[in-house]
Amino acid sequence: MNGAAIEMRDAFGQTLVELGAQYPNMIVLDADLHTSSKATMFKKAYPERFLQVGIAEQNLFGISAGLALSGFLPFPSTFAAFASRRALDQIAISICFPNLNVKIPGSYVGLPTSRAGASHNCIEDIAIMRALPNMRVADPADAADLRAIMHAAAEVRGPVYFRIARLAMPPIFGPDHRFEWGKGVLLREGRDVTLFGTGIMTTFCLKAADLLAHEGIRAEVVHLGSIKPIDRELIASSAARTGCAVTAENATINGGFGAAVLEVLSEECPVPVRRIGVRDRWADSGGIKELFTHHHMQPEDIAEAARKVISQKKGVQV
Amino acid sequence: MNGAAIEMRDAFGQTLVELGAQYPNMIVLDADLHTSSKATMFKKAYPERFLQVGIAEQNLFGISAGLALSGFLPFPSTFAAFASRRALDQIAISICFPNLNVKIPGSYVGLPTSRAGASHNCIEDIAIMRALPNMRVADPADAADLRAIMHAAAEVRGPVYFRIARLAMPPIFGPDHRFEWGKGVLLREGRDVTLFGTGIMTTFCLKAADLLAHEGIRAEVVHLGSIKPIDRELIASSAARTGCAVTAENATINGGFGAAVLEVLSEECPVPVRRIGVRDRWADSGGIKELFTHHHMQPEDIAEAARKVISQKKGVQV
Amino acid sequence: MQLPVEKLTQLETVAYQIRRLSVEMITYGKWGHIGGSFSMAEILAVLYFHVMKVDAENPEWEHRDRLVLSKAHGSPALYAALALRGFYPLEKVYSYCELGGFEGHTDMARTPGLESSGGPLGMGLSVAVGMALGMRFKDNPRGRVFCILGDGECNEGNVWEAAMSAAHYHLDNLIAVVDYNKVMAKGFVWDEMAIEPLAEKWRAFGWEVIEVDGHDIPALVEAFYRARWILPRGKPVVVIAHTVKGKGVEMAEFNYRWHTHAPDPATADRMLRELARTYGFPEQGYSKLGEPEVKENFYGGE
Amino acid sequence: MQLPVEKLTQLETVAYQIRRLSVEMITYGKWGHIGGSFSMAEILAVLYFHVMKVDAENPEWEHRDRLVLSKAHGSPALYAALALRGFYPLEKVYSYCELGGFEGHTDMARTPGLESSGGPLGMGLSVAVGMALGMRFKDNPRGRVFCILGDGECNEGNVWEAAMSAAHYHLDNLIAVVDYNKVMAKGFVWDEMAIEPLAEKWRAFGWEVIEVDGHDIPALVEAFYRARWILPRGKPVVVIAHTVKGKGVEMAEFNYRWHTHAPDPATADRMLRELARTYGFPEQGYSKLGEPEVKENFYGGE
Ligand SMILES: Cc1ncc(C[n+]2csc(CCOP(=O)(O)OP(=O)(O)O)c2C)c(N)n1
Ligand SMILES: Cc1ncc(C[n+]2csc(CCOP(=O)(O)OP(=O)(O)O)c2C)c(N)n1
Ligand SMILES: [Mg+2]
Ligand SMILES: [Mg+2]
Repeated sequence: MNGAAIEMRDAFGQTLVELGAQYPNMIVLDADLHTSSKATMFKKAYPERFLQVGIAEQNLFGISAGLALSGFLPFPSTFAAFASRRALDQIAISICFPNLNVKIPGSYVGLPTSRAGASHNCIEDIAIMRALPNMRVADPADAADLRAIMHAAAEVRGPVYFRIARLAMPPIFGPDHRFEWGKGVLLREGRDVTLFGTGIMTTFCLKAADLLAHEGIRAEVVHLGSIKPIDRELIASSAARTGCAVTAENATINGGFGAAVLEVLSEECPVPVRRIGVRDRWADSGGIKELFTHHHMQPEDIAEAARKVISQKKGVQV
Repeated sequence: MNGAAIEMRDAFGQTLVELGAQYPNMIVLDADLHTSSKATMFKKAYPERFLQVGIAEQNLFGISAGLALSGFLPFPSTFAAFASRRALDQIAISICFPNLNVKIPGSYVGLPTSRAGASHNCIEDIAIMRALPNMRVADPADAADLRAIMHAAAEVRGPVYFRIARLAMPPIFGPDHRFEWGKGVLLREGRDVTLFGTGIMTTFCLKAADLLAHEGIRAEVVHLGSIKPIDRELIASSAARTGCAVTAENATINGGFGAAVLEVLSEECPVPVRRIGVRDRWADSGGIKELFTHHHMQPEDIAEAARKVISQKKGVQV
Repeated sequence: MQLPVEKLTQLETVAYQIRRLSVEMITYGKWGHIGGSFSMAEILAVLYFHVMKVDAENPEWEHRDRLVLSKAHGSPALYAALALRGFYPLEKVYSYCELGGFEGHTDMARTPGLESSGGPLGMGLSVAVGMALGMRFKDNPRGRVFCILGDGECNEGNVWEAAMSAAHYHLDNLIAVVDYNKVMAKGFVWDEMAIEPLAEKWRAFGWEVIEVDGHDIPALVEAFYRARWILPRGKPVVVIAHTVKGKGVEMAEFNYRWHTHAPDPATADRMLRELARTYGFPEQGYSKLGEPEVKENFYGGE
Repeated sequence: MQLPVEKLTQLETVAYQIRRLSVEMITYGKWGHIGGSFSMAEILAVLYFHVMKVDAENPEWEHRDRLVLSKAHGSPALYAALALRGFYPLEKVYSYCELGGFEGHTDMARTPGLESSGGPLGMGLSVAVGMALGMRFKDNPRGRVFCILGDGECNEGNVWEAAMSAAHYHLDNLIAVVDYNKVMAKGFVWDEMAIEPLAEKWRAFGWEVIEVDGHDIPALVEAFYRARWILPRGKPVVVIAHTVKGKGVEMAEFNYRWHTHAPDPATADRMLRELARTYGFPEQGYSKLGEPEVKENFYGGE
């Protein structure tokens, strides 16, 4: 699909409002960041169901647990870095352990976080959240995907963590797009290599597939918005067809989405794989494009990784 | 080697004392758990270099950062659950980001934590710590290994996280055992499958290899005490020889040690792998043996996983 | 406010039984925290048998009061209180620390009547704030949320985040109780990380403060009456209950060595007999004495 | 205590230049926090040019005083102060927010004179406690550790853990400064999460408290003199500096919309001219006005 890029944060705010109408027990909590995250939209629509907790993330998630235990549907909203690092014990034990119905948006993920620098470019959240039993994890490719994920989050019982990049993304999915937990989407068929993308990197994968097409390489592109649970069948069947793969995530390549794909492939269909993502280093301040180039996360880098795994499956020295 | 099992906690306490003599700038900090962790031994030997911070783990690691910035060598000691979950932002940004010289023992890891239950059986720490840039991560197999890791931790500049199981382990290594960052140890040669173990699970791998030997399966056993950095060469060369592998860790199988091995194999030598560890569920109270059985982490389970990957590499339906 | 004799006797008996059952559970379960269970025996007795509106037949009753045990390692005392209050048969408590049984810390999925799950200290007051806000959202003016904290636990910053917010939200339906037993896991609070002036801290964080002898049942009844009906004037209330860690068994009193430690059956037997003598009940020993040890004995405790 | 006129003039000039450079950096870097940089301009001027013993030639000098900027988003003001103090050439500050340049928050690996790295709020006071303990361990009685906190930042529990411990350790070589500018990221502190009575909170946590007008240079000098030389009697000292967020440019004052927002060059130019008028310096606009935009413009801020 083609169309104007949509700010993920706007889609987040709008969908919060949409859900607010549908779920009268929904409460959005904020830790002094609502105009950045765009939770402001919910605040404006439902001021009586918006709760400001100040700069106190541990309390943010503890209060959410208490509200969930009282029958509410809390969306405690803060930056991904502070959800996953500052309040992890609260998320793990007050929320995940008793399997409470709390939906956790993580804003400002990965590289595009304005110029805030290492402490705010959250790259560890996928690895961290995936390690928590009961937690579901999702990373949307575009605005429609984010909207669908948020609806699916509200529908399912139990804790959910989903990511919101601070970036405008071109639409991949149409307005009637639906999201299913544990289901990926085959976006483009190919036979030479599979590019598994999550979050905003799926768009980068599509671009990489275009680049590869120029060289006659037919790349299959699979979007896995649902990182946990993950689509084992699709991952295995696609890799079985193409014989090699590249994963791409807007996060560290240690233990995150790439690892989730490897965990499936190693059991179902071991093939050569390269992971694109932040290579175990702190992210810097800088321009968005600059950062993606600096961290080797551009479509060109995905294409290059694809070439490598293809030659590897052919037994050619790389 | 054969010999009486040694409490890992005792080895921890003794080595703290040993290091205290060697490093006059070493300070052990505690958050109200020293007789459990056995940091008590250091407290007794060097009361003036022991700092009690009370039940305040965020402060524990923040203070450690400040001490490291003042030229000290802090060992902030608490349970693994509270290091990795309660104070993660402090560890990540106050310590890892500026690459400070702080050595973090995580006590009470995985299943054997007395009967404290889910909140204390820390299964996420490997995945979490591995996701932090600059952090080194190690999980010792026995007392000699723990001692060697602690010496290596003190020798290297920068943050280190190492695990201490609440268990007495039979000795694998001799007293002159040395630990090198990024180096694994080939404990037993075999040709049919590699069992990659870390921490106390290496002993379980050795037992599994014995079980398999009865069936004529020659299992190679590799101990990877250094999880980050990890021994890429040894992992790749062993898997290339045996053609399939099992990983075993006293932690969740999501994103942890198993994933670290997969990350190497997927690039160097993709082979069928199964991971043994806690299968994405909260651990319970219960007896140690009971828990290992309940969570399918006994030598028998490792052996069974080995049989599966062996038949998989042979193309037999599993 | 005069407490009828029968009521006082009942509450004394419950407190005694909470201590007894705690010893039984911890011994049979081979793990647990005697000191912090004993110190809040009267607090739990008064709450569950006099103050709190709960319905054991209908644990999910919408208009019930709620209790969050933030110091979740005190679970044996709470499991005992819930059993005595009729949430489940008494025998159930012996599943404590068994695989699939009642958790060492608290797991609400396992134990009827539990309002939260826990283990890490410092987190419960936030959960209680959420519940108190929930009551407000649901227009329930009678309901109260209680939250029991340890004194050492007050070292945790999360406690003060929650405290600050409870005052900010004017949650006068929230009553925190500090089990001020002067001892934490490895020593006295004033040695490890002093919390004094504790009442001043809570006041400066916007709370009404009541100080009380946490083993004096009529005083506790009075304190909770004030906390529930007199003081709620736009501020949350904290009851600082001065207690004795390990209260009831001399060797455990104010002794951090009994913070976490499972007695062997013989020691448990002696403890239980001492408890009976102390509280004036017929002497009775450890009920499982002589029973074969069913559970793998790992370590003594900690 | 009378401040010599030349000294006062110098400190006023430095405070003015800190504001100027902050605007330059944030505009050129296309990101940053004007409000919280302006509010602590005088505080940093007084600390770096009058109070703190530091040696720009030898940033690692063992006996230096240290400053931890816990509200690390105020980095522009600190980068300016360090530049003015001679830790690096002035031009270096224009690498602010550039790839490989000075970090948006603080990265000590990038900026000489920085004593800590940060970004997440609430963590700096613990680091400062560690440094103050370090000075004690090293028998350095003259050294002081300063730590600047935001008022909204005082919502964070970690601040109170650190505060409790500083009193427990009797760290009278530690001086915290709260930049009490009444505004946090998205509104007034009293609306979002009230911290009053703030002085009472610090007192209840065992600190000596000084309250001061944080834009009054002689008053700040006096406050820090007392904090350094008179009050250290076994307690840490907090200077609660009442300030105005965005102080110096009218549209930014007490206005959370300028908490984080990069002005466009024309707005920056107007701001700088207003600053010059306000503080009585020769009018001077944005130095990069008309320069081609070298940096990718992503969003305005936040
Ligand atoms: C966050 C956290 N840190 C450490 C522990 C380990 N721990 C369990 S109980 C305890 C001491 C608690 O002391 P106190 O709050 O005074 O409770 P008491 O048993 O005296 O009632 C500690 C440190 C924990 N459970 N959670
Ligand atoms: C732990 C954490 N939560 C949230 C943020 C995002 N944030 C940056 S500045 C700010 C407001 C700070 O307000 P205050 O402490 O009053 O500082 P001021 O700018 O007013 O000096 C927030 C919420 C952060 N940096 N760290
Ligand atoms: Mg106590
Ligand atoms: Mg402010």
